[in-house]
Amino acid sequence: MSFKMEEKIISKDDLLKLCGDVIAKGHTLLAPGIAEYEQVKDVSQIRLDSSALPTKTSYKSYVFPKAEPILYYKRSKSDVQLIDVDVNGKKIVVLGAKPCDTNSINILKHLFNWDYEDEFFNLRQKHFVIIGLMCSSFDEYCFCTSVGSSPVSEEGSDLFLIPINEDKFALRIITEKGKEFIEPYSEFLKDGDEAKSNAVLESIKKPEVAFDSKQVHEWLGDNFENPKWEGIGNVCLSCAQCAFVCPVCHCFDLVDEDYSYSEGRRMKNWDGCQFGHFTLHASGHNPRDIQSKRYRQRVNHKFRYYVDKFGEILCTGCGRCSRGCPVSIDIKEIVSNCKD
Amino acid sequence: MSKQKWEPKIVAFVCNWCTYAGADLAGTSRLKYPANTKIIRVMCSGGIDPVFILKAFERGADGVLVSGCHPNDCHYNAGNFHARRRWDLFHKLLDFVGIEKDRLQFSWISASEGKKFADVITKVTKDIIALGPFKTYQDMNAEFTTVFPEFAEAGNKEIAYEEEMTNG
Amino acid sequence: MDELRNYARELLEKEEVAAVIGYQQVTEKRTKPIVITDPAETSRLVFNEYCLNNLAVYLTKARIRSLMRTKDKTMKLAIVAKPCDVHSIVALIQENQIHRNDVHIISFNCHGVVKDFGCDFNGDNLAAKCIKCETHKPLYFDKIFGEEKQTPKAGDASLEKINELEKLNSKERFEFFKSEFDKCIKCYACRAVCPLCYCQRCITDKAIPRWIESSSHQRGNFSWNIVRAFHLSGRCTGCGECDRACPMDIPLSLINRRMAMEVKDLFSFVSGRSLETPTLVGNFDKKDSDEIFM
Amino acid sequence: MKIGVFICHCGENISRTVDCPRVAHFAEGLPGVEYSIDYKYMCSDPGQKLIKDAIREHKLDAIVVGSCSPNMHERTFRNAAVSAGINPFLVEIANLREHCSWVHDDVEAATEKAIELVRMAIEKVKRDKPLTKIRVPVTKRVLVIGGGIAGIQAALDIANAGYEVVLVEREPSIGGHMSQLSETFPTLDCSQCILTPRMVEVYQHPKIKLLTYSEVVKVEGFIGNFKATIKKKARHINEDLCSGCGLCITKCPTKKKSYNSFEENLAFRPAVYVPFPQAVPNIPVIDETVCMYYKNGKCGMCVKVCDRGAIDFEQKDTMLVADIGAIIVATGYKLYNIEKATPESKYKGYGEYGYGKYRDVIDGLQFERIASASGPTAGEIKRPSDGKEPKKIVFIQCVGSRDPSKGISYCSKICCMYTAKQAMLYKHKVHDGEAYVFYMDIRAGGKMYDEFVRRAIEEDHVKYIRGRVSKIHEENGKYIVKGEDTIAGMPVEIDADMVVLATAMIPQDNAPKLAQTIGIPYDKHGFYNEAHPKLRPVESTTAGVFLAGACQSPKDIPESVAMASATASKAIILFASDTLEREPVVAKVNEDLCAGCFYCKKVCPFGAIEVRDIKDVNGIIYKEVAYINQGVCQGCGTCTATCLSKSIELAGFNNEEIFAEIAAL
Amino acid sequence: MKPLTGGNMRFGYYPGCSQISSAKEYDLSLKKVIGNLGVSLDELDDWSCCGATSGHVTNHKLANGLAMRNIMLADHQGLDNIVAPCAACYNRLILSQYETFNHPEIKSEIEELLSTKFEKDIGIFNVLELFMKIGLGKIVENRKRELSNLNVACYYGCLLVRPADITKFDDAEEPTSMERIVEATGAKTVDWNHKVECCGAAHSIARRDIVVDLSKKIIDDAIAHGANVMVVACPMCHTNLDMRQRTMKKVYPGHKEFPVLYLTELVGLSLGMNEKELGIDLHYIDFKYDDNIIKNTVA
Repeated sequence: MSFKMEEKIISKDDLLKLCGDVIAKGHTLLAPGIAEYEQVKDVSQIRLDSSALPTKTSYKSYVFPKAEPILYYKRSKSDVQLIDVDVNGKKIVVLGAKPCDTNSINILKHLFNWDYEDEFFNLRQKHFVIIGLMCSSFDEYCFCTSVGSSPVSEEGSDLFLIPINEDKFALRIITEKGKEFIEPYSEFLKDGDEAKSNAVLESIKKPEVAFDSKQVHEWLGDNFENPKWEGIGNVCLSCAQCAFVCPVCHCFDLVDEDYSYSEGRRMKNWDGCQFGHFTLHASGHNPRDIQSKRYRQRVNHKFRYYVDKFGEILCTGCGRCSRGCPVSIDIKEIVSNCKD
Repeated sequence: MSKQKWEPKIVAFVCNWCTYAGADLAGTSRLKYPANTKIIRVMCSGGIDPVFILKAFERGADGVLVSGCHPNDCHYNAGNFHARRRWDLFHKLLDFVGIEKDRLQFSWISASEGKKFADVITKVTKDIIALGPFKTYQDMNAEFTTVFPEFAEAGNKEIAYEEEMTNG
Repeated sequence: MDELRNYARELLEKEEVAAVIGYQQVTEKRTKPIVITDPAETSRLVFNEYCLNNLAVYLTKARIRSLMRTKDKTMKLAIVAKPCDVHSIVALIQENQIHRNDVHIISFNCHGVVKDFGCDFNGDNLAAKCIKCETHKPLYFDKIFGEEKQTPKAGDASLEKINELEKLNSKERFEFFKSEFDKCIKCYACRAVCPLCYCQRCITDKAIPRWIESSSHQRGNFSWNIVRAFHLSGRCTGCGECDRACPMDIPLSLINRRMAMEVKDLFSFVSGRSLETPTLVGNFDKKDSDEIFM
Repeated sequence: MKIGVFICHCGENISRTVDCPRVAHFAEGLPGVEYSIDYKYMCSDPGQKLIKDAIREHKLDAIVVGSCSPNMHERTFRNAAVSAGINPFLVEIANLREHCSWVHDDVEAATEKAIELVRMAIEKVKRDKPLTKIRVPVTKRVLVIGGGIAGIQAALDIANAGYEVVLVEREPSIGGHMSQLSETFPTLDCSQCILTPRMVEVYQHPKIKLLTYSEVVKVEGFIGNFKATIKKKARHINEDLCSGCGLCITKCPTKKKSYNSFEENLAFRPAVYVPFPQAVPNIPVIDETVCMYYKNGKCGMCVKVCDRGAIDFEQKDTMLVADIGAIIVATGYKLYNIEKATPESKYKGYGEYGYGKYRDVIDGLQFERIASASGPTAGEIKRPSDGKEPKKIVFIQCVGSRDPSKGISYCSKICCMYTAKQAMLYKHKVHDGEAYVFYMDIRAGGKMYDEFVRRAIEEDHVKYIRGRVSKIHEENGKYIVKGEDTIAGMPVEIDADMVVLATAMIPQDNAPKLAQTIGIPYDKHGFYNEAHPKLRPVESTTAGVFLAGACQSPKDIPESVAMASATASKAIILFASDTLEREPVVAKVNEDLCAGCFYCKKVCPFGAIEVRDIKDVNGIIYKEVAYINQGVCQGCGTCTATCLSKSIELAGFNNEEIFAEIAAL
Repeated sequence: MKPLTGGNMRFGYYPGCSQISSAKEYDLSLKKVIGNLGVSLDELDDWSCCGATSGHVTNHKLANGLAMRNIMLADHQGLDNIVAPCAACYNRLILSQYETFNHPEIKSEIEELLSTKFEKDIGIFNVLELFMKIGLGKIVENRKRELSNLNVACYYGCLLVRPADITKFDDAEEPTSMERIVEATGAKTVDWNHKVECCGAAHSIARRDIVVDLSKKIIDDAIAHGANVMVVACPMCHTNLDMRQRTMKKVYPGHKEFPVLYLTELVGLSLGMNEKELGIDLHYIDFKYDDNIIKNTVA
């Protein structure tokens, strides 16, 4: 993409006015709340706090819902009639997306357009506008810097906010989509000073790099049978919390759900690779029968297979999975140990 | 679909030995009761799983009746005693999560109580009519309405279609 | 702490137990579970106000159970358990998930734990289960450590919430639970952490017939949460792990607690308190209430 | 799967309110339905032929019949299906008559409902699995519990047919209540004279194993294959050595320490005793609770006098286990305790009658003993308090029975007759005495019964007063009986010397416990329930367990004997073949998914669920799962609903089938 | 009837018309004794007639309405129970409440009449139950003297324990609870025949002749069984058995005066109170506890 970044300044009040307008137009406006990205009904809800830790979940579900129907069917005496689901994309604006979330849709895009173009995903993705916000804090679970990102990464954002002072933001227009979105509001924008905001970005303290993703990639290739894997699953309880809060985990299950004796629909539901029956075959055999194999799969998928296939790490380093794990399993710690 | 007068849909889970036979007796006695209730026969009230009730609500039932042999009269000695404990708990649970108590009713009807069967069905039907359609539960079909209204519409279209079929 | 470590090491060294399930420190205000088979590792064992997890859940996990079986015999598992976790172990014993002789309970005089990792231990941060706790000394144990200490006082917010909900009408309660359950993403963390959800195949994973809609839409979420609560009625020991595990902050233990209150009221039964009392499920009393039956 | 749907008009019974052709037409359009038709009488020969032909012609896999209740013709249609080559369990009945046409008036609504009922049946039959009947072997031995007249009769009938009987009696002797009676109505035969020969016959019969002073403590298994555990209580007398000479009894110094229960506590008995002189077996029992030896280790008089060395103070209770094919329960009755109620008593007592407070207010069985030639007064009518002959005696009927306010609503059935008999016996013995009977109604249905009551009134001049007694109190040695004569409309007061209360028959105290041991249902009073009040009156609902005598409801002697013979023939019918066939509606565990919590085992009313160990390659148990004994399971499905992991399915009513029915609503 | 929770010793008090007129001494002694045992009675505010007049035979709705009005007051005043010392009041209140809660049509009728909703089941206690709830141990503990020279005939009358299915308290035909209370005072009780016989209360005014005959029989039976005093727990009974003895003397020459006390008075005596305090001096038949035989107990 050859779009040239533009640096602007917007006051906090104007930004909120802009948001009010987005809501008034009937678009969906998402902003980080306490646990999740919440739908903003009133601009007073908005807290643009760059020092907040990531929300418990990402906004993944707005582009890849936790459960969605993909077709309807109706059985009659001798055949089955299929009825398409009519998806009309609706504009969704994410305000204040964390840099560890902004790139998630770009990562997911590969998967949903690899052999079959997922019209549901693509349509929603097309209508997504992401306004990123620089991140100024981290905790022991954050490791964005280890997976090639950073708290100040603009990647994936259409627009990017950098707090200059109490009531002013530098607003960077990153993509064409971003420009298109912000154009009607040009009255709010003043020209900005790139150097000044760069200084802000540089002053931010960033998490230390915990591992070298290239080395991890390599080690994983050689160590599928490494005894280190054994016992890793001892304490894991096989829930899918880690996958479901992950901004880029994308496994899904197709389920036929009957309404009645003759009608129903086919659902696409989230699935998680740590579930005991995730890869259970119809024969009764399960190639990943024990937890350590499942955890190995999780790490390999994120740091090796996805990289091999699409050239990107399937992880944004947000640390949500570790933060929320009921038994405190830390993926950073495990991946850091993926070395001899 | 032309809007007809709403008729409640009621399911009765009954045991084979007492209530089913009681319903038979109501028939042989030519007692009259509303036609809204359909019976599903199981062997014993002890064999009715609470999930059956949830399923029935999911499938559009507006009310459910569970009925078995009187205590001490169970064909299997104790099935209904286990059922009683189970239903007491389940009823309390549904009450707490906000499902009106009369949506799910219980009775003991013996093989000789044809009259009671007819009376109970009449009462349950009356109660359910008073409560109206179980929209609170059925409306949950219209999921995703918040972000993706299109699904709700599509879903409801299908449900309307189903009703048309049912109405012959 | 040393007492605990030495005791655990001896158990392992003398081959009295196959493994010790306990807690290890992660950060100053966070611990995590550890399963120890090597006596040397016992030095990592801790016990403090940050030992939130109910480790009883591990007693039924296949991977842990496989540690018990050697070539020629079955060995015990040792477990570090808070007095409230002992309730779960009692319930598991009553449900035949482990025999009393197969578990070596190392317990503590407990004065409460924090509600979440990272908090300071005081009345404001006391875990909900500790507020209403009546068992500061374990009811069953094979070894006990620790001094009896006073539990900080705190208000019972969950009871207040229950009372508040009871005052609402059916419709309002339904709306409350519908919106809470709507948040559910069916990650089943609540099931995974629950010591009493030990089924090899949960009914929600059964496809023929489909007991519970696996989709995480309102209806599927509603039936999952109802069935979960019902299956735990009269069994739940109130450890509150489900609340803690839920990434969506659904107040799951609210229903569990309300049902436990109901069970106590109707049947004077509290789960996991005695190995001798017959379980609520699976037994009946001819004098059980007939109130709801016409 | 090809399904055939057959809608019966039942003449006009169904078609009057259900549009049968429309139902059939609707069914035809449903997924999976190959063939659908309506017909006037589906159960008739041509109707059945229509079904059979359609099965063959359209190669149907399963059928749904919309007709009357399955209780009427399920078997008919299953047989028709079988003869056309379909498994009988792939037949479903939609109940369009009893549950639809007969109970609704509106044709439109009834037709709609019929359509839904048929649709539900179609969805169920799609999931039905072919099942085969289960065959189990039969042990040809009967356990008779209770050695009263019913038990004796049943045992003799079965033994005479050539099968073995184990007869278990709780008391030291068989004979039951009948052996306590003086004379029997309406013939006034001497009870013992007709009973004792039968008791001896039992004792001597080679096919009968008699276990007295014994109790059934455990019953496992199922029809044809029960296993009964019987506790033989220690008599402290070696039965093989005892010759029944009775010397120990006459020499026993502890004569007045315990009441004689056979004499209804009107006399004492020694510490070593036989209940009555004609007891069978004639072997005494030592009552540990009063025997001096057990008090202080001294005495031992009986040991000294017994020249056969039969006294064995060290004897312990023993347990016997027997394989049994059928069980006859004949545990009889007891009399309602009419004393003032205590907080624990199940029924309200009759404080106003003063039983237990006034010694001359007695119950029916006590009067039998007083009137009996072998009783404590040697047949002379004397009152217990002072031994004087009562000149005025009042009998009160329905004490406890037919009185819902005291807890018993039923009629005790025999009291009208025995009161008439007792009044008559009194008049025969005390010629100048006056006998009054307070009654509510006279229920004397039976051969020569009413004539008998008339005789008491007309020939023996017993004064019958219709009304209830409100109060009895003592004044100067007389019992003032205050009542009402409802025919005269006047209060009555009688100063009687003695009052006899015709108290209700109620079940034995431990009747519910025994019912739980065997696994049979009982009513709120504790009487055992028959399988069907009209058509299966001597069978319990548990296959292979039969009921004889007053344990089922109050009965007189001829009825008990008739019932006993009926149970005997039921047992003999069972033994006519070597194996048994039973319905395959049984539960089965999926062992892979079973979590082994054994809630199913706790709820199973039949003890059909066992623990099965699953072992690893080293032979070490790593999992315990439930296993259901198909022979024992009766198919209630309580386990399936209790099972948390849903690892149990009930064949014929499995969860998938029920879900399909719900979905078809 | 709801059991009281442990420790809750708060009782509502419905005096009824007799307590403030013909049976003042009953009211007086009840309050004294209960207070002495450390229990308080909260008198219903604005209480009215219980309906035990001819009302309940002529107009069912009126009778129920009157009784339920008082029960409504108890509910509104936050009381869980009512003590009704008069057996007739007790009977009316407990019966009306039973009918109201067991017959929906009566319930809606009465609710409409009183414009209220009845949800709470109020416990209705007579004085016997009150003592039982307080616990006989309390009497024994606080006993100042042992009335061991008294042979007491306990007279229940017709309404105190009837109808048994509704009062669910003691045996209707052979009650013994009053005996247990009396024995707690150290007095002896006699076993006699007429403890639940009719005293003729319903005819107290109109047919004094019947009353005199019936009451005479009761007193004679008590004397015949060795009683030297009778104890009652109902103002109606007391009127007939105490006051009517004056007429009795005229009709049955040779009738000897026989003292009849309220149960509360007897308990009061054992708690060390004197006749005047308890209002015994207001009786027609004099009773004076003979101090010469008083044995001081442990105190």
